[in-house]
Amino acid sequence: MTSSPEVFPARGRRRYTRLHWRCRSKGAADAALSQISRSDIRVAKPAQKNLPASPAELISYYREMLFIRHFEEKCNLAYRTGKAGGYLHVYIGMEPLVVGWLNNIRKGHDYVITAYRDHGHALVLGSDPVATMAEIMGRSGGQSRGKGGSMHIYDIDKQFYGGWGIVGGHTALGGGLAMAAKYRKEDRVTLCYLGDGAANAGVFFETLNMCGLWQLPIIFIIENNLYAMGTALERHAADPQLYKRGFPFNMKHERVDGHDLVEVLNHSKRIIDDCRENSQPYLIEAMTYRNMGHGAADNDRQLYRTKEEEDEYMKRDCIRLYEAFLDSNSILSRSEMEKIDAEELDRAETIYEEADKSPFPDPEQVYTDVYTDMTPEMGH
Amino acid sequence: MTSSPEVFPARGRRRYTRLHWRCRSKGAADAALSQISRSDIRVAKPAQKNLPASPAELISYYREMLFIRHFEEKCNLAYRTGKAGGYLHVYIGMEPLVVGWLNNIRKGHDYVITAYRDHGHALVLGSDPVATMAEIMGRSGGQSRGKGGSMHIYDIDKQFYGGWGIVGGHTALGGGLAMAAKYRKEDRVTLCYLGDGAANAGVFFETLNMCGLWQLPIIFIIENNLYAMGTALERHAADPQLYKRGFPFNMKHERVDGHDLVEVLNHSKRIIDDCRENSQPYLIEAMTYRNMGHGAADNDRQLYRTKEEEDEYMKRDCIRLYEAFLDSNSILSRSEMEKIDAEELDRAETIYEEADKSPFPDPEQVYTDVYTDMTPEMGH
Amino acid sequence: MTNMTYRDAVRLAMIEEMDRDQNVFIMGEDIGKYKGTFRVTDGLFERYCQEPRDWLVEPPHPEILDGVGRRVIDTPITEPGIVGMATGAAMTGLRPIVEMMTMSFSILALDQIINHAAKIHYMTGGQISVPLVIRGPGGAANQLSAQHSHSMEGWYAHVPGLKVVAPATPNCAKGMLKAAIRDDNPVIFTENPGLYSMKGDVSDDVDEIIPFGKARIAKEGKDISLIAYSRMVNVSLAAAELLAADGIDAEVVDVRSLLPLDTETIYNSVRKTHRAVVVYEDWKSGGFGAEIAARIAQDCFDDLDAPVGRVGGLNVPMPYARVLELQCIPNEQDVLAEVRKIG
Amino acid sequence: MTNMTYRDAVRLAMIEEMDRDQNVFIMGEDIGKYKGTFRVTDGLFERYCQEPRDWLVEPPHPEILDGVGRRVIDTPITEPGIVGMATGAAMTGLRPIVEMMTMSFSILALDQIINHAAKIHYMTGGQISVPLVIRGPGGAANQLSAQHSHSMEGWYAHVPGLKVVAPATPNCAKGMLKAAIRDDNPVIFTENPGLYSMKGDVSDDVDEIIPFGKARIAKEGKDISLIAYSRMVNVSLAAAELLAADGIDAEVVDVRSLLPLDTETIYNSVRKTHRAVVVYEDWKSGGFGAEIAARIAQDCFDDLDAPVGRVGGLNVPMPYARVLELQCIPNEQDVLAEVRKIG
Ligand SMILES: Cc1ncc(C[n+]2csc(CCOP(=O)(O)OP(=O)(O)O)c2C)c(N)n1
Ligand SMILES: Cc1ncc(C[n+]2csc(CCOP(=O)(O)OP(=O)(O)O)c2C)c(N)n1
Ligand SMILES: [Mg+2]
Ligand SMILES: [Mg+2]
Repeated sequence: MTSSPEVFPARGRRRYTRLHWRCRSKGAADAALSQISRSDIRVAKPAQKNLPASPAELISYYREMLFIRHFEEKCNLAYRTGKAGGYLHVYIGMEPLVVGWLNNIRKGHDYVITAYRDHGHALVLGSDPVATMAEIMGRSGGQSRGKGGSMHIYDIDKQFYGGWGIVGGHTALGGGLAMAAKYRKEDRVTLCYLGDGAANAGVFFETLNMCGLWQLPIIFIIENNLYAMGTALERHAADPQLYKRGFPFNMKHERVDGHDLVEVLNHSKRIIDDCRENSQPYLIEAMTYRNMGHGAADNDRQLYRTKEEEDEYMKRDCIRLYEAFLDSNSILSRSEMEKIDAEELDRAETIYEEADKSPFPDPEQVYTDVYTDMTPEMGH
Repeated sequence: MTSSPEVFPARGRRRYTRLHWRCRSKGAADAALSQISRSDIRVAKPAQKNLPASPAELISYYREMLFIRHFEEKCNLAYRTGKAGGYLHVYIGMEPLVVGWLNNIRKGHDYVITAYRDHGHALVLGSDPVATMAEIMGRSGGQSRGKGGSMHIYDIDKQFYGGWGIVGGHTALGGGLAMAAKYRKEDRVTLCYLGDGAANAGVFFETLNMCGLWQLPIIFIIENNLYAMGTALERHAADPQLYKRGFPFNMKHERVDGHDLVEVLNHSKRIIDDCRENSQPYLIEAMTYRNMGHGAADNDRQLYRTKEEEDEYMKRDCIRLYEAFLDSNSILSRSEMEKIDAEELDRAETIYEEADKSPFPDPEQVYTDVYTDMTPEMGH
Repeated sequence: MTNMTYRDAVRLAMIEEMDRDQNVFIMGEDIGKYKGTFRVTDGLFERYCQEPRDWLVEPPHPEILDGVGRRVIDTPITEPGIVGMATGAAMTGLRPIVEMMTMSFSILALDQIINHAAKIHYMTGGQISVPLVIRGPGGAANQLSAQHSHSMEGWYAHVPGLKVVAPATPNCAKGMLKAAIRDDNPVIFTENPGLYSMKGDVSDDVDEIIPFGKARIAKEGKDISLIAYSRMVNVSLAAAELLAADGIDAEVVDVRSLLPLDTETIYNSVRKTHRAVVVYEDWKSGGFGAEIAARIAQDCFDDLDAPVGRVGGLNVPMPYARVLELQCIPNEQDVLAEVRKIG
Repeated sequence: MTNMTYRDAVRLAMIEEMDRDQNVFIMGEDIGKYKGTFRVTDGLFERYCQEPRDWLVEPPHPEILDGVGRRVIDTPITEPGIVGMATGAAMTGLRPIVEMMTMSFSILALDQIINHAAKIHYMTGGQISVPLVIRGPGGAANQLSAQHSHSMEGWYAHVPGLKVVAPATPNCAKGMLKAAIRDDNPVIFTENPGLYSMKGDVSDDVDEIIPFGKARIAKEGKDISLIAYSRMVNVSLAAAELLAADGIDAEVVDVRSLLPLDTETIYNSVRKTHRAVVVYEDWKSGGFGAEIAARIAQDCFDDLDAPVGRVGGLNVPMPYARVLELQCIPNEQDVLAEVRKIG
């Protein structure tokens, strides 16, 4: 809210500098590849004439970014006050990856699947936010009636397939969604999100191979936020340029900026269209940053990253970056932004309160939904 | 034995033509990479002055190739006559991959591990061939006293770590061997063989990532014999250029000729030396062909490959190719070759008979070797 | 009724269901032109993947598709990926059948089966169901050694959210596989390599299914209940014949459905005979036979005239040498010995 | 004796053994500078990876090594690969300890554990042994939902070639982990998230180990035997207190070693009390408690005055909502109810 274009001193400098010292050449191909993706050093552009969407849309995206942010701050509040338990992971700092990509798909038609950092996806896809918050609080009003929790949000009406806790495991399910679309000769695209840490998982590579082999209409989006829990990218990936992992599998692969919503809107549209029209699988590495800890219980970020690094990223927080864009393109004035911000904060608060009214599940609910057609033998 | 240089009509033509139509460019990197490895189109060379080893060594390698061939033909005989059971897979047609590589390592010092197609490895490493044949026959004289069988040959004195039945599973064990060498600061190199089908397995990629990350001294050799059981390479791999799979993992990667022993001797030496000196992991794709069925029980090869293809490959069988080399370099005459061939056949026959004299295991052996220090509770 | 092998009955069930429902398809390793290692899928590729040219993989590479069809899909050797993708497809309402080349390899896919497929209905609060069948041969064959001889059904029967069946006859195989394919939950369908060539009369009715959760009395008797599933039913029947020579009239209960388990039929048998021996091929210690035995021992406590006996596989990795292997797999003599032991 | 938490006892065992033997190292996810998610490895990185600069990863990239040491190795999130590599290293005589962030994730590595590590000694005819320890928290914590709450020890205890232990007290944790690290066979060492902060007196003797295969009488009694392991020992002790109020004097047997299993101590207790209830957190049906119950029921048939009772986890995937989750995890009231039920 308070940012102005001047607060982005990093403009004109490389953005993900930590990633660059590792671009050693291990062969001709490596050298060649290191040429082709420069999105990680792209600088913020001056005011532009070709907007990626209509002003009304661009404003609604702003609203959405703020809504997710405030919603998730409420999630963290719920955790701190004991209304949410278990593991809770917010998307704060990474919002362009859902607001940009998911506004370019056909919502309710295309398939979306992700891991446990899943609130933002549900919200942008139009799932009832009160239900989402209720699920996070373990209430009967949640989409899964409190059985899933924060890591397991699903909304099948919105074709949102969750919401998974095993690192990398859901990528195969994503491949299966794309296979189903191709089997039925439908023009659905599947968006499968995963973390940089998940991009090492064996089942992910097996899935890439089958998606490339069968040319399935799927886009894997690696949310490269530079950390897998407390392990930095360079300490878990042999080569931190994760987009290269698409190379051996007959699929297009790119590293893109996941921080600048305008960028995301542009490339996501191009990629989604190509994927849909040509049943062309993609591996996308989107560079981003999580502003908070790994999960709500991670209070010790300085064990694995410096305060300085965090501060630097915080200065370029994706929302402030987008505000600068809206401002310099005269789409929204600063005071209009403040108004929207206040409205979305209000909305998040109302949702929190509404969700909190939802009752806890009935005890006998423990036996339902194990099977579609029977209850398990009562075990106790 | 009967071959002469003229029976290699394919010389001067591309060798693995089936692989070439798939070299489509999916991006700049793809195009770049498709330039760098041409071993698959390398033609047989004219008589050469720089021999890859001394004439005496070259003759011993010839002997070894023939010995493995005859030995494995006896294995198949054992299977047909019911002296061997279960699954039995021979290396016939692929012998240069063991004779070439394993004669360039420090035998008994460097680690070797492979899957179930493992007789040749044991033989070249100097494991007692009678014991190997006895193991295949399930006798107490086998290395594992009949508990392992054809798929599970091990000889720890020779640092041969088997001998594994789960496709891809042993690649992680191989990574562990290399990790142990590095942990102990030893200069051992690990050779880990795997099939083209195994090169899709998730655990293999996980292992590549760790080996690249920690720069372990290991060479993965993909024995690309174009088939995983009844499934052709192009039907199981999104991109049949399997060496590309090393690219995202910070390791050198090459496609090489695994058919021409002279070639193999040359590049294996270079690669092993580099791996040892620089703790430099490698992913090698060695092009080869299995002359026989997948296993002794696979009698229906025409379900997945044509007779014509087989005939073409049979004409260029690796032993005949090597004979042509020995001949044209005047290392051995045709009649000397015939003599060696007869000797090795004799040797294989003697071994077969010796092994067949080994008794079956004692029944109580079923309980030993489950643990180092206890027997399992007798279950029945 | 038509007399046919277990193998043919399994195949027929798939054909009838694939004919009936376009959502049913099969994927696995070498199941297309190669017909499956145990030849169970022989003919399916030709039947479902010739005309129209309905490849799953469409151009740009039609020339590589030889053998990969839309409804009979050859896969790479990547069990976790295969099961995961089939599960994903099932989440959208398709009804995949995954053939495991052997159930031993399903160990690689356990995370997908147990931590994903089995829990999806619950975690989603009933929003998603997973009509998935995983089938293939489980147990020892002939000298396949330690890594290829697993009995997995006991582990699966431990997992809420799965259904687990292990039919012993061709007719049960057909009727229960059809039930499995029509089931909206993930089903583990265990065959046994030793059963494939066994023959039996099989119902011709394309609408007849054998519902889960109902055990079968394979042989009536009054003196002792032998409780078994899959190939061990045959071993128990053979043991019953030997026992008859001793004047002992054994009843053989074919459990056939492990989850849900028909304890009523089992208990009724035990209440009649007052003696029970549970027979299973899996490692004896911790196998599902322990669960069956524990339930009988607790719930039929007052009906039992002798302890519940158990015959299970030897608690060792499967050895290669035939002489050792044969010791590990329960046979009728082992059953006899246990019957004598419990007295 | 020093009073310390279970967490500290586990750590101390690792420190003593790593000090003693250069072949011992630990690998796992976030165990270095991040200290492990349950902080079990706190301080190990500093202790073993500072001087000399003995990185596993040496130049050309020393600058990336922050946090990766030669003896305390942070890994990618790839459980199959981690276990496989540790097994490979163990084959050469190193003694890796693998920390599973939770035992639920060991499901991904089952093929490496069961089909590789557990069978190597047998398949090689005794040529190779695998001195490997896999340790980490197993069972439910607090609202971790269905995919993160598995009890795996029952499955592992089914597998010949593995040893499986589940100590309940800090002292047992230390003594048995030391035994595990010195064992030449692959050992599954199950902790429980609910135990980490519990305190108890722990032996200071660096040479004292607690050998496997010996159960412990946690409380003597004469009326009924409660047989449990890991955290359920505490639940059973709490139940025993409640029972005492009813005038029932319960004996609590801490099994602590599932494989090998000390049936003698268990049977002796049952022969004394004539009644038994087995208590375990794992899903009731098919859990290892079934094996224990089946053995007691068979081998102590004539000693039993009542059927062997069982208290296990509810047969459902673990739900998130606390009110539901609490129903799933056995507590002292459940034990009481079962004791009353068997009568
Ligand atoms: C198989 C498995 N191993 C370990 C974990 C524990 N864990 C949960 S999230 C996480 C880090 C994942 O990092 P990344 O994939 O980069 O996603 P991010 O959290 O950064 O979004 C780990 C190790 C898990 N859930 N599943
Ligand atoms: C995990 C697993 N799945 C399936 C099998 C069955 N199987 C054994 S060998 C094989 C083919 C492997 O092909 P490849 O890796 O190319 O090796 P090759 O036989 O050609 O040497 C298959 C499918 C297995 N052993 N393990
Ligand atoms: Mg991350
Ligand atoms: Mg092959």
